[in-house]
Amino acid sequence: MSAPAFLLAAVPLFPLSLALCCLSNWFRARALALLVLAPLPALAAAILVPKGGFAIFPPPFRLTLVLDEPGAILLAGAALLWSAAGAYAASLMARDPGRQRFTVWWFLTLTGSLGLFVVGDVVNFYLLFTLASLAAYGLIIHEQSPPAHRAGVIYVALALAAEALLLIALVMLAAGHPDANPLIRSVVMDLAASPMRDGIVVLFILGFALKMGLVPLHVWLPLAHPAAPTPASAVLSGVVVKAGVIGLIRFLPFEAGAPFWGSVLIGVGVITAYYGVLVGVTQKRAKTILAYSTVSQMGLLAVLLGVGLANADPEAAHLAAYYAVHHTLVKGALFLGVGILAVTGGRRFRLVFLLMGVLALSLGGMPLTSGALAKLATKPLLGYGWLAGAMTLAGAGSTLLMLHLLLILRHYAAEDAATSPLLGQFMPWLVVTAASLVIPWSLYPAVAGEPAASLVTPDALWKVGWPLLLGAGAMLLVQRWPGRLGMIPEGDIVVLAQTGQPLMRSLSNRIGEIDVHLRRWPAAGLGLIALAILLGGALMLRA
Amino acid sequence: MTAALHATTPGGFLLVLAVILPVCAVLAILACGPRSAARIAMATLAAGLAVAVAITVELVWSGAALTYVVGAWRPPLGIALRADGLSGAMLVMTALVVVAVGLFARVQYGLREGGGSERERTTFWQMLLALWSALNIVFVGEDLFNLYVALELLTFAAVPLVCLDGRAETANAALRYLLFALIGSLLYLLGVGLIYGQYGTLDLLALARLSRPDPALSVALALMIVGLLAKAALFPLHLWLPPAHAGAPAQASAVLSALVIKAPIFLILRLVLDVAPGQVAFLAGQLLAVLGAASILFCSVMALRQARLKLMIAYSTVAQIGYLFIVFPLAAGGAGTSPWETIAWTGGALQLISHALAKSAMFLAAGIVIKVYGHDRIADLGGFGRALPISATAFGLAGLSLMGVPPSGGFVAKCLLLTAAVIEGYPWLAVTILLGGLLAGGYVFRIIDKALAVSASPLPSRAGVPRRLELTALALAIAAVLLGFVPLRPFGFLQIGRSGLAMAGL
Amino acid sequence: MTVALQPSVLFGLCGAALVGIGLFAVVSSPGLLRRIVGCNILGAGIFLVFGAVARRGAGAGFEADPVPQALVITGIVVAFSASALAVALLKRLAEPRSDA
Amino acid sequence: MMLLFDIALVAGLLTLAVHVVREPDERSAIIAFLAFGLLLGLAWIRLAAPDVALTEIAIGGGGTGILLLRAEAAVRGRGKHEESVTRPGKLAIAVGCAAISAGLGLAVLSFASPAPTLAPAAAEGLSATGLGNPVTAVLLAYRALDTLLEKVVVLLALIGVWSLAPDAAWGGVPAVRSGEIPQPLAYLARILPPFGVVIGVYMFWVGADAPGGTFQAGTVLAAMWLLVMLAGLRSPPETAGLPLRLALAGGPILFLAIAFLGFAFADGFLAYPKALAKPLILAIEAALTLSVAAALAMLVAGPARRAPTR
Repeated sequence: MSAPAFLLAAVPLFPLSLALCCLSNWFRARALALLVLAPLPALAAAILVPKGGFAIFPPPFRLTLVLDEPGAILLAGAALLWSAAGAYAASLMARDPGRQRFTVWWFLTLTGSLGLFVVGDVVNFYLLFTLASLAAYGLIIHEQSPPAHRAGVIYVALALAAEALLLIALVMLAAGHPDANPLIRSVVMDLAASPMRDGIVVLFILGFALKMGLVPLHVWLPLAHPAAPTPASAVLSGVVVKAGVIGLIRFLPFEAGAPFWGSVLIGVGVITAYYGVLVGVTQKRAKTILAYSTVSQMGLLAVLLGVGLANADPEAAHLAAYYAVHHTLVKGALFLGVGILAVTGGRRFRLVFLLMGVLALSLGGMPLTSGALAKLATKPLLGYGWLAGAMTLAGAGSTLLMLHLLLILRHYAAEDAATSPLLGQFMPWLVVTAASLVIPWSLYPAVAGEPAASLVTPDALWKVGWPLLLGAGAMLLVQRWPGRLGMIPEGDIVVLAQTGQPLMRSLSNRIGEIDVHLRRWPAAGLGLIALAILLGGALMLRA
Repeated sequence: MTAALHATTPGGFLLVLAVILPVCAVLAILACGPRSAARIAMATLAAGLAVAVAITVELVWSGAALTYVVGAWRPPLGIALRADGLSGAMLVMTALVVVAVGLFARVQYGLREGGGSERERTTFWQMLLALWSALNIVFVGEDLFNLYVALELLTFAAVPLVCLDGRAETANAALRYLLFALIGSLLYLLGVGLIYGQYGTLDLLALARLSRPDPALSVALALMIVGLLAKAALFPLHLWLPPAHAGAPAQASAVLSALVIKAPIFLILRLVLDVAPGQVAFLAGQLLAVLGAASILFCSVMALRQARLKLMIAYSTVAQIGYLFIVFPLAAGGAGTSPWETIAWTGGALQLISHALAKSAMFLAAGIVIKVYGHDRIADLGGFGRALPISATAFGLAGLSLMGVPPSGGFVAKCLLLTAAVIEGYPWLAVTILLGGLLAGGYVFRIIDKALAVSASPLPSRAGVPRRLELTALALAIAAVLLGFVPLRPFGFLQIGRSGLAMAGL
Repeated sequence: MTVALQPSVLFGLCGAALVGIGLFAVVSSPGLLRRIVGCNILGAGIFLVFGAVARRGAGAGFEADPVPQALVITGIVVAFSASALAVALLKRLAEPRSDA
Repeated sequence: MMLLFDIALVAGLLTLAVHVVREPDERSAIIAFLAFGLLLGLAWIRLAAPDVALTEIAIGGGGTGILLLRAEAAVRGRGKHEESVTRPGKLAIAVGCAAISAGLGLAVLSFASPAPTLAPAAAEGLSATGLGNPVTAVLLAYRALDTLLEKVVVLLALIGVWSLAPDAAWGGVPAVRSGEIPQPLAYLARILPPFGVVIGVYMFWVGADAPGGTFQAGTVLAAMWLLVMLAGLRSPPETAGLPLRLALAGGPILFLAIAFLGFAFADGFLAYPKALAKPLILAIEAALTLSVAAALAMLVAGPARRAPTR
């Protein structure tokens, strides 16, 4: 096996083997310290493996790994955040009684989430997707509070629904294929000619939208992400939601295009982008606001992918990956930062707060930050029509939401001015923050096709600058309405769904009653007789 | 004409051993008394497992079915035993589950406290072995009346297992089970009589050639299939299963749920695919699929509603066997393909095997939980994952297979069935499979959530539960997961010995 | 008409009717003992059908086909064992035993 | 003439069956069922099946009759009455059962003609077994596997019945005699057994060539033993006792041993060497007769009630 193939294989297999090693009590007791190492092979693979590198494992594993441009971009960002968050967690949870369990769930989620970016065959994509989805449940309920369990249950219900949608889509996609476990690329190539094309595409969009948290399938996200411990929130919101993004990138027919479904995706994306902001500004908890911001940002990503799908433009996948890596790092840094702020007092608080301000506004597209880069890079894709305007406005909305976040965070300072974060937590945060600023710059020329110098032209600065001002202005208006806070419960329309509960319960009770009746002896006997007559009659008539 | 159908093959005597060895052990225990019961049983378990493996090896080696003509009296006058690929798979699966449950029982009965009375122990060993014999006959029998005797043997072995603990409540469940199963086997017997009256033979291979869609066969098949459904407890004939399987001790529930109900299903499969002529098979398949789908949906909801762990697992059994019935229309094959070349056939067989492994693991794990907690009220089991990590893991892994989450045998099975539903154009079955998976996810996660939760009360002590006990459950669950590495295509082993039948059926 | 009145046909039909009566008894009786009796009537009907089949198969110097007759003998013994087990369970249920 | 008799027989059978179902008193219903069993025996004679007739009268009627009567006495007043059926429900069940009967009748009338039969094949094989009764040949040669397994079924039912004993009594003595013994019963118990045993042995002996055989003989012996136990002349044996266990297991074990010897000395499992076929079959039958007698009697006797002596 060649070195690149070996490195690729290590992406999922290294963390998986760490998880397996946790079967040993001795290892499990010490595994927390290894959280930081687990994603490093992925980072190395993203940097060192040439694009197009692949590895194929023979049966019974039938695993194919491929690294392409979008995959590499996403993998690099994700691995970095996982590693940093792992270091943070190692420091934060050193004394947590449940740390051993946490470690195992962490390794498993990590395996699935990073593996998804490189896996090339259908079956293992589904396997890793499932692993990432279900193992994340362990992270969400880690704190064992009733809200955490409620969030966990809702999360699992919707994750399973996503699995089901995805499974049927994959089965429909691969049904006509001679190979039982075909490569994703080849089945997607055949998709255009499939008679079930529309059905497959809509199932994929639904399944991955659930994972990304597009409205109205987002309800689990603002519940689940804040429920987890801070480092877990960071990776859930930063990386794990990208499973949906990579799914759409992998499985939608960007080369053949699908104008109708592209516009559907755009529509859903725009709605989601605004919806996340609107509900986000009514929230009181910083982590929940960040979660809503994730919802909104995923909407923007959906728009990018929708445009690519509508215009049959495979380039959109690269841009979406670029945008996604910006979001991964910034959102991760923000979540970690919330944890840092809570244990920082005095002068240091102001410093950290300042950095947090930069990160937050980066999401809104502040000039010279990764957010601005991402927005500039994607601008040509969006063109100059209503959509570009809508996206710019959404940027303003993000700014608004982030300013709201900063206003909330103001009060997070530790009471004791002398408190300062542990180095083990502070350094990872700093690394992610720095990376969120540096990595997008270094990738920009390759992705956008123009030199980084073009970013500092006044024109470019203005392009990204004015929505920021608009957002700030909006914040001034919104602030005059303090009653908004807490107006909408976390998870918003999940409350509506819960009103359906009595109906479900009565349906379930009805089934219970029917069962009691069916299990009475005469009823079952009559059923037996009726079945015999039915079957016998049918067979006789046919014979 | 029919004389050439069966001829003893080399290695055919293995079938006799598979069928007779456990019976010998039952008689030996009866003759030698309770003291040596466990020892005789253990030796038989080892020998039986070896025989099952030898049969499989012989099947793979020769690539053809194994046949034994008992007493050299050829059918139709005599009785033949025959093992094809599917039978071989069933034999090995049965041997694995029986051996694992046997080891579990050995540890459990060896405990100083709660080891059970001598009555319970001896009866368990005898019934377990008799049940094994009966199952093996069902899997290799070729004669319809011989199969009837096997079914009765199975029932008589299963009923005392249900009321092993001697409580009035379980005796009631056992009586209900016995009477309903009795109706089922009598209806089956009636069908056997009609078939003999019409064709003058009871040999399945011969019938595959002779059967024509005439009234006698239609009535016979209807009676036999419905009778077997009653024994398989498919919805809406599941009245006896939940109390019987939930009331029995864990080691008994494990074999009852994992193996016993599979025997009638296996026979239905043989009747529909081998005996019924095309048109009749199609029609019967449709009806069975409707019942199967109803079973999946209805009983999954019921499982979700249960407040007690074992009842939940029992209802899940009724739901899971539903999948075996939706195989019929999916495996119908088409022009030029016989049923056993379809992926649905492989999927059905995998579902049968993986459910057996997963369900036995679940019941054993539940048994350990009950042993430690003294009850199985789900609401009060908070944090049992911390008290019994291995059992909880076994339960979780088995649950993943039931839900159809990869990598597991259940996933491959459901994936194959789903693919078949898509290809064959049965969207309602595809939706059923998906909904069934979701509901299974619901009832399994309800337990997993409990296992991972923190309990309000202090964790009970696990003293008296040796690790070996938990490891047997885990081994079964892991086996169910490992089945997930079977290739996603029609599996060659399952076609061994079937091609000749294809010719016969045409 | 003469066909219909041969013993094989007559007892075959009688068996069919007994199956119906037995099934009715098993399914509709509230009493457990009566259900066991019903099973026996059902069984008797089935055995008569076998008997009719055997009678039809007269040949080779035998008045009836011996194979179904042998099957019935086996069947009767199995049915008796089933009744015995069911009766034992029934008695167990009627017993006021106070074990947990 | 025979036709009229047949029709009357069928009418009697059906009337009795309906009576058994409709009779509100359980005891009367069971006695009607006993009569039904006897009539059924006649029907079997009419179907040219004397072997079955003997079995039916002995086991189907007699054995089941004692069993049910004892059960009725034991549960009288305490019998569990479970779910009752509403009138429309009953009607639906009746209609369904009638439909099943009708379908069955149709199937019976539609049987292939000429009737398929294995009689010639069975006749052909008789010479190899040295037997004269084809039914015995079917039971002990052609389909010996069924017979072997069916013995195990009986034993298994017995083990199942025994398992219902309380933990402390398991392995002990069943309670056969109940309360006061009526004078006639005690008298019969003294007079009948010698005759019964002779009849039993005779039935077993002729079974090879004429109607009769292990089950019939075993049942007669079992009935005699039960009679003796019922009358209190002999107490039932301990269920865990060695003699009983050996008697029970002996028949099947001998059967199995001879079956396995077939691997070495004949054409395989359950095959007999041609020269020794008849003696071997007779030996098996003898051992089985004892086993069947013991098993049937103990099945009626029920689970142990008194703790075993250790």
